[in-house]
Amino acid sequence: MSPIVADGLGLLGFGMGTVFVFLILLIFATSIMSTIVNKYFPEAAPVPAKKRSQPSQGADPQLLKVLAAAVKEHKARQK
Amino acid sequence: MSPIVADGLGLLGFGMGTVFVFLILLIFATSIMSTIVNKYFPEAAPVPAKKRSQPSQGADPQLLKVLAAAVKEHKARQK
Amino acid sequence: MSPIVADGLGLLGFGMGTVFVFLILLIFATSIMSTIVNKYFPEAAPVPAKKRSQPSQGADPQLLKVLAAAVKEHKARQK
Amino acid sequence: METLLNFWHDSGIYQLEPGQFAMMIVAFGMLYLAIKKGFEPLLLLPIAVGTLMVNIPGAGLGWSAAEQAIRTGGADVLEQFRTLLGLAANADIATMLDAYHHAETPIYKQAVMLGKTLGFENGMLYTFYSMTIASGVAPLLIFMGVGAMTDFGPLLANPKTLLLGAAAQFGIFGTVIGAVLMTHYGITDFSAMQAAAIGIIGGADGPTSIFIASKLAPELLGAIAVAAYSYMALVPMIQPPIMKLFTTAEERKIKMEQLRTVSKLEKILFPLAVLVLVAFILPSAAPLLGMFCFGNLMKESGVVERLSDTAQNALINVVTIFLGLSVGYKMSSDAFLNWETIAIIVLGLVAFCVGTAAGVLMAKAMNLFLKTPINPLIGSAGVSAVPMAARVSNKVGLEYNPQNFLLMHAMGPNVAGVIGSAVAAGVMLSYFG
Amino acid sequence: METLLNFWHDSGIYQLEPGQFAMMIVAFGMLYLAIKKGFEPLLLLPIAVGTLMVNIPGAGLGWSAAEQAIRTGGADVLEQFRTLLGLAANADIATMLDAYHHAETPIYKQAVMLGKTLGFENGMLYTFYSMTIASGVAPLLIFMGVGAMTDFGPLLANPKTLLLGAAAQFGIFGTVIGAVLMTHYGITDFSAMQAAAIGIIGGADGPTSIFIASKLAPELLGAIAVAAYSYMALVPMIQPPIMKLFTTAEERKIKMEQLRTVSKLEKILFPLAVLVLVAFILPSAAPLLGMFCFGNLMKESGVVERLSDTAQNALINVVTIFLGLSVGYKMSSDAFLNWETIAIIVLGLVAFCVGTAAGVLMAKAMNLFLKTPINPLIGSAGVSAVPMAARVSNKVGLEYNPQNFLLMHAMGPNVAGVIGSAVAAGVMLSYFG
Amino acid sequence: METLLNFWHDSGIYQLEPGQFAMMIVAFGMLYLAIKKGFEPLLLLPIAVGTLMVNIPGAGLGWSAAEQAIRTGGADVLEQFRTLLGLAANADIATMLDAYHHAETPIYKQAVMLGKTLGFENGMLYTFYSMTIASGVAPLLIFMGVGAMTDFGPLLANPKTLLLGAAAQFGIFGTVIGAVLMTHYGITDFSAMQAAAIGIIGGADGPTSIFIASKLAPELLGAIAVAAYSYMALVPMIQPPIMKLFTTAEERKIKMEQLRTVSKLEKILFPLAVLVLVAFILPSAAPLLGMFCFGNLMKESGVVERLSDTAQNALINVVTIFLGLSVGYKMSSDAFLNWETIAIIVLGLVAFCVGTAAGVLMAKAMNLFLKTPINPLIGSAGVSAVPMAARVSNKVGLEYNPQNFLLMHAMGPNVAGVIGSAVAAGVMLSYFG
Ligand code: NA
Ligand code: NA
Ligand code: NA
Repeated sequence: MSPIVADGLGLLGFGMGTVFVFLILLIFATSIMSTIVNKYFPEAAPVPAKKRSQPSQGADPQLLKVLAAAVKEHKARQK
Repeated sequence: MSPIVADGLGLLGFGMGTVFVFLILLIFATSIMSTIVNKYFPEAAPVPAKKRSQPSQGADPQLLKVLAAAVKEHKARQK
Repeated sequence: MSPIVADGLGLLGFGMGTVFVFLILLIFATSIMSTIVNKYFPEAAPVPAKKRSQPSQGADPQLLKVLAAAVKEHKARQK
Repeated sequence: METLLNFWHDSGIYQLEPGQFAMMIVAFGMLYLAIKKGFEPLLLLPIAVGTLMVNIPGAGLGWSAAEQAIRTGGADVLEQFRTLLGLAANADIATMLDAYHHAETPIYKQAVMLGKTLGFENGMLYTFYSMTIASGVAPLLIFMGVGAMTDFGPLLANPKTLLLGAAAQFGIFGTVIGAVLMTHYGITDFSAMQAAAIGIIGGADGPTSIFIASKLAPELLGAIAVAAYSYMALVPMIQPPIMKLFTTAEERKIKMEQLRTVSKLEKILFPLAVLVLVAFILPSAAPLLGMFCFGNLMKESGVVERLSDTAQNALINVVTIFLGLSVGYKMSSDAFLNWETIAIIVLGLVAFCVGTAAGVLMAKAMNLFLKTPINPLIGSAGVSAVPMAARVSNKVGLEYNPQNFLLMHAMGPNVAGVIGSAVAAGVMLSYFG
Repeated sequence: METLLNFWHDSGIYQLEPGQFAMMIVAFGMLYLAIKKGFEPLLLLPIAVGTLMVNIPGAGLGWSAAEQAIRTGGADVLEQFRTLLGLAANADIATMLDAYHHAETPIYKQAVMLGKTLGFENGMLYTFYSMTIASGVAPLLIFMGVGAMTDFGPLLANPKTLLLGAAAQFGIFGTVIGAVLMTHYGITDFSAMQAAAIGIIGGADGPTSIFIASKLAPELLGAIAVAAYSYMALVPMIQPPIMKLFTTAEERKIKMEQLRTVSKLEKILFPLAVLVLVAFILPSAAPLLGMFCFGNLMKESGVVERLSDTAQNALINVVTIFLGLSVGYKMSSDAFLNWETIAIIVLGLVAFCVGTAAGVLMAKAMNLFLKTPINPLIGSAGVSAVPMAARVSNKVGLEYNPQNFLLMHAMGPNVAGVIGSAVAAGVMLSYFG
Repeated sequence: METLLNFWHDSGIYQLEPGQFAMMIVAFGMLYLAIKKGFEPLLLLPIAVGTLMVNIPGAGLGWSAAEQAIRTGGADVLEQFRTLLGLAANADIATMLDAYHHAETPIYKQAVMLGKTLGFENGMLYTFYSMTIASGVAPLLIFMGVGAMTDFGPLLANPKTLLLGAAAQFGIFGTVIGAVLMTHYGITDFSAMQAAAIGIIGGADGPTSIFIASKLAPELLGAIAVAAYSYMALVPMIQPPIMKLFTTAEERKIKMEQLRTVSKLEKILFPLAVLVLVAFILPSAAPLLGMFCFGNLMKESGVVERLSDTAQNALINVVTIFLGLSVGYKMSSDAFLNWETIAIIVLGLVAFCVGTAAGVLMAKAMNLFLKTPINPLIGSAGVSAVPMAARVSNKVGLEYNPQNFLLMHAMGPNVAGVIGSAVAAGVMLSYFG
């Protein structure tokens, strides 16, 4: 077997081996993580994070200003 | 007094001294500048500059409609 | 004639010469290109491309995208 | 009259070499594919323009300061380069250029520095290439942006699809074997590092291909990048026949149940889990996967939206412009117009086919063990090419069962393929490092 | 079998040192604070990921080309480094690394260059650190962006609140004294420059802290940056007790009259006035305050809105991403896990407390001379931490008088604090320059 | 007491030189023009702030590491520089600085490197200048952005207006003759390269002027950039009298028929046609026109909108900020406050006038041959200064015929002028290259 073929087979073995080992470990890690999260932190954690992007009720005047500016810029760009 | 303590005291003296001298001079400079501006250039200068960012007079009903629709859709998408 | 004046005249000659040669060739190239395009590819190519930037009646999707981005950014900044 | 003659000698037509002309045709072909056919235009268009630019005769946009000095310098300049390159005093310019291009790294770097010290300048594309690709920065930043655009939700809902992303990497290593055998039988003359760089095309991941090629085989970077992006664009044509070949109509109709919702916290923890695994198992994959996870964490954490936004837009766009032009630097005629390029194109196609088949077969193999079977059509998405490959899975699935929407299910192996090929890239860096 | 062993030796688990593991825990702690507690996430999240990355065993993301060469180079490479570093021919790698890390600047720079010439490469985080922090560019660009976001209107309406911003800088210099005394009594071993760099934490200004630390004590940069941003996030918890300690309930109820409107021209002239004062009095503050004033002038002039917009968004975001990752480069275990870090954290807390108290007391002192008294609660805003500190003033004020809105009044000392700590930074550069 | 004295010696007032003070006045003048008069504020405002910064006494923002070392280094440092610069052992600092500033390129570059190796640092503005202007990158990126904003539709509808863009370049070369004659008659002492760099002001194209000045006459870059942008802003005042002088009222009333619509494909092919012509005829114009065509192709192809958007916005804005500040680096008093600057300003005005006249006269000459005559008022737009010059044509046209809208017709020569002056720039680089 010429050395380059040996290199190729080595890469194949180590490569696919590592890829599978890595991703199988990741399956385990992910599954364990998900189990723990869903058992001990069920939807509690995400709530405060979500709040940030919730649309505020009512018309926000500052929001309208931003929108107006956006429309202006958009039209300017379209010209 | 060890040299490092001397350095510390030197920094304290020069530091707070310079900070106060600088900011006191800035108070004077600012006050004089404001007095001159308000006496000799009262609101004349800012007007043309302001115009750029002033929202144009008259509510464009179509624009507002577009905006309202946009906001509505945006909020719908966020859900 | 001093060497610098010679340089100046050389630049003038070569410069204006090249500029005119280049732009005249560009006139020919452009004219030929336009003739061919309008004869063999008349408006066939541009249609799908144009659609992207044409302001469609009613709700403009690009506008909505800009608006959505603006709203998102505005909220991010408000935090 | 003499000056007029000089001017004519300076002009492009006089200096044009046939190879440069051919490369211009290649560039126009790429432009046609990018603009008219929509082949990955974000990369192919800048690459094509870079190719045009680097082949402009006499403009020297791709010359380093050293090449500039050797080509245009006076006798004393040439003297210094001959000494540095260890050449005889009567070596001509062609010999010097050859010696410079094939010099060992220390000599090569000293030559570039000597050129700059003597007042010559790096050409524009050489500068861009050094800053973006040679430094490795551009592919990493693109990976960060891609991370900030990736949703691991479908993968987290069904983590066993990670296996499909693993299997599809067989395309990479199978191609390496192919390249190695071609050399073994004397068809080409690839080194092991070149074979590895070619194989990574099968990862269906542009930035990873460029990153690995720049480290292992920069001389092939142009062909590898063009092949990688072209095949990524061709996924909708390459994959369906193979998917059908290896599946029965019955299998293609397998209906998959809806994915569970994934909580925010899981999405935050996932990139961290990947990063920790990288740290413990494959440190050489740390740059690529580290930046990828960083981008994803910025997105999922929800607390740095302005950074995540910038990573997905302004920054990735800027980097893409420079990356594309810089690839053009490697598209000179002598680097591109040879049999290696043909071999790379053939091998790249093989890589895609093998990867697709491996993904599909892996799904079928998994079905032997699983209670709820998975539709093997989503296996092909494991090659990555996000989200094109997942859409292909969905489309082929709909052909056989109009009620079966596979898109979300295919997104799992699809993003798993990104991780998988980054891991494969890490293995290669570790193997040759 | 041998190669399998090699692979295991290359893996992260085999190479993991306890310090690296501990730093990973630190990184996860920062992530928790950033994501869950909202502690300055724009910086702490990238810093945490940078910390994770730099502590990946064997990945070398924080190694310069020289360190890469010394750690992985062959005998001839090591030979060259031993000569450059002036070591005996039998010096081992640990000795060489130690000599390299503690080499004088010229030798250090020549070592990095030698590494690159020999074909080794700087690690990703080392590259980012060199480009953004060591060059000083990133903190300056952030200062420009902050300038473009700052409204000096409240300060211009009531310029005497500049004095509050001056007084709060006592936190900086008081902490320097603290650090110096700790060394004097043998508790720590800080040099004068290190003491100065630690003191600047009291300026409550992240980019200024990083800028000064990179010039005066780069070895402490990680701890200083983390302390500075953490305490800035803790302002709402640190300040109120101190504000209450030094004020009477009566004082906290002092109502302040509405601020006059400030004309556009005043706002345009103010950054220019600051710049001229810097030029005449403290040139060493020119980079920081120059870029700050430039940003503010872009905003207020109203004629370059697209530049001002970019400075506030795309540019500052890009720089923040790189700055955060780059700080991570200084978060290696040997730089962070020692008593100095504990001392820095304690001193940083002292700095914030002293600065807060000094601002409040200054306000009370001013009331002895002023006809219209000011509410001493706005004095605490002088530490900067814009706009958090001003909001704290407002909140505490509302507790005692629900009709008294101090926010706008506190914005004056708040932005004055930014100028004040930049001036203090200039003094330090001038003192040690 | 002694330290207090040191502090006073460090202050700006003590070190202020009259020239620096004068340059500050110049900077304030530019700010007035930019903010109050709206003179090209996107460039003039950053240039003005850069000018202020570089003239801050003792701050050294414009010093290279070498200058920093020579001005502030110890005896051993000076010794090394004296050796490198070939000076006697007793040469004083002024002599050393003079020798350094006028050193040949190799020595100059080695000096900067020596300064860095010894631990000194480049000043902020020197760093910015090196990265953006000396490298040539910034003007090229601005050209790319301008390309992405340019619509060649009007030009394609009426390609013969390219001739107007050609004729207007007479302003460039006529000015070169003017500069050369001034030297011939002993009024100034410009070299041929300096004369060429000054002439390019007549191209009415800021980035081209900066690009050429940085290559041919960096010592004049400050004055040339300021003159170029100032006159571009003055186009509405400079051009109308000249336009009226060379046309009859009858000619000004010539009505032009509406332009045909131009297809998308023509717009896509045009930048490629320009690029191919550049490649074949004038390779030295490849960087400028290549990036320009690249930008335009990104826009017109319609398939890379996100890249085109970034090129027109985030990227060009970032580059503009740095470009402006960097020009400031060349605005030191000894480079700006001399008769050459006056001569440049006078010659720049001449250039604009000659270019305008040449464009108008060319239009009249073309009318001798054309069946459908063109309104000679659009000839003045050939100087470029897009879109200002086209608007001036339109405005003057409306004065004489309120129904005749020339704007679109003038946009043809207007963008032709951009190509024309880039070609002229290429000729100069080729002539002196
Ligand atoms: Na892949
Ligand atoms: Na402060
Ligand atoms: Na022009």
